[in-house]
Amino acid sequence: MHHFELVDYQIQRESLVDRFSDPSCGAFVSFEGWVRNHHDNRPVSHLFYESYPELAMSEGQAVLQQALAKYQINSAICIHRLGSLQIGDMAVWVGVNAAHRDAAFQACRYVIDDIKARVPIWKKEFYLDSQESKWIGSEVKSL
Amino acid sequence: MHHFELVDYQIQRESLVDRFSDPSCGAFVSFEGWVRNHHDNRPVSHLFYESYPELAMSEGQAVLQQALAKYQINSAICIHRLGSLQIGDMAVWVGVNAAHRDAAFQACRYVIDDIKARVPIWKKEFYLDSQESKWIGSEVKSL
Amino acid sequence: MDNSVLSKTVCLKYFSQFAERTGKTTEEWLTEAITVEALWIELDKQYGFELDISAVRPAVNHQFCDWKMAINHRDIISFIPPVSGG
Amino acid sequence: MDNSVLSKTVCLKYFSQFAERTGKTTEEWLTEAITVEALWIELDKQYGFELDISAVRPAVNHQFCDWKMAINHRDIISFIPPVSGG
Repeated sequence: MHHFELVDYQIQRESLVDRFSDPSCGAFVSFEGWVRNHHDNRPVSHLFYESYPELAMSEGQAVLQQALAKYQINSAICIHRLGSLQIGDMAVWVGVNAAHRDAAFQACRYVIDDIKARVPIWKKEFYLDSQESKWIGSEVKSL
Repeated sequence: MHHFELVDYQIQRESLVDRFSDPSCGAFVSFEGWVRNHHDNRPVSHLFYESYPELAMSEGQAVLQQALAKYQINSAICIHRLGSLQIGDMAVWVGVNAAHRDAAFQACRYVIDDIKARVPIWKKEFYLDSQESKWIGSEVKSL
Repeated sequence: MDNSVLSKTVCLKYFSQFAERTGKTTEEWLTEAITVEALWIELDKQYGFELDISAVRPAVNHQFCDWKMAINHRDIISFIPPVSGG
Repeated sequence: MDNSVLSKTVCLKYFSQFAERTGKTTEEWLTEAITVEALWIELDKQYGFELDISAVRPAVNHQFCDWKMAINHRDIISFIPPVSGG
């Protein structure tokens, strides 16, 4: 099972984890990306995420399909939030379950890395120390 | 911040994740170990976990302290459940937050690997295909 | 040969820094460009995107494509600047 | 030399397969063993743990220790079989 989704409301992890319930799986790994109050030594006030929905959906699904093909995992879900986000808000959630933890860890890492590298979603940063805001993307960094 | 705990009731992930709230952290990784319905090709009916509480507490805390020293992470929590567990129950929960995801993934993996390798907790398996039960431990395997 | 035969109207979609640069999120565009690469060069002249082509990925009809992809009339075309989700 | 001077009573704690083997979780044990290693050999003779010493870790007073650790009267001693938490 795999599921990719773009939402404009708060991500609820509990209902997502429930979807992984599987008596054959011993390992579940999840990643959450939270909005930080700083980036490149600048104080961030909030973020805005936009996407190219049609392309983001097909790319996001492709990432999950590739994770399922590459690793011995059972299911993978990724939810990305769009719109205006405040400090501490969850921007992205990735969950993976598997019989064994090695595959679950590797696949979860693979999914978030590829989501960040390939899926057409963009983040605009707003700062506490200036009126300007900036679309992030010219520099490719890890979260 | 680090916290290791042994509990004899159902682990509640939501209240655990709340403890990681930190505006400077962009990444949160968690691992959950679930009771599987099979092990070494045998159908498992349920498990029983016991520990050496005093030693498990000091070893568990040492694992988390070492993770904090080794990786650029902010906090690490590990909760292990003891007693009788049914298929699908969460036996262990590990959570780690960090500014960046690389450290969070590595530290989470380090914690669960070391918890499984070092902390005096033992699992007894009960099977669907026989009356016998077995303490696991002579063979050291990944979950 | 009638020049209008070579002309195509495409629907451009702009995102992120490109939407900011053009001041638009979509645009009808009349072009004689044969490939998406030629169209990028045309638009870059118009708007000055200040981003090397190597950092950009073209997409036609909601799918990533090759820079040599031929353009058809009514295609929905977008140039994807570096992404920053997660 | 009074032999009783060398004798110590220790409190043994058994877990997992060792508790199953001995049928006990704790036991008062009178020993003349100087080190935990000597005590392990003594107990292994008594109960036949069927586990090589290399797979076992000794603990004294709730802390892992070296096999050469000297035993004191009233020590709480446990031999830890391979763990299987998680």
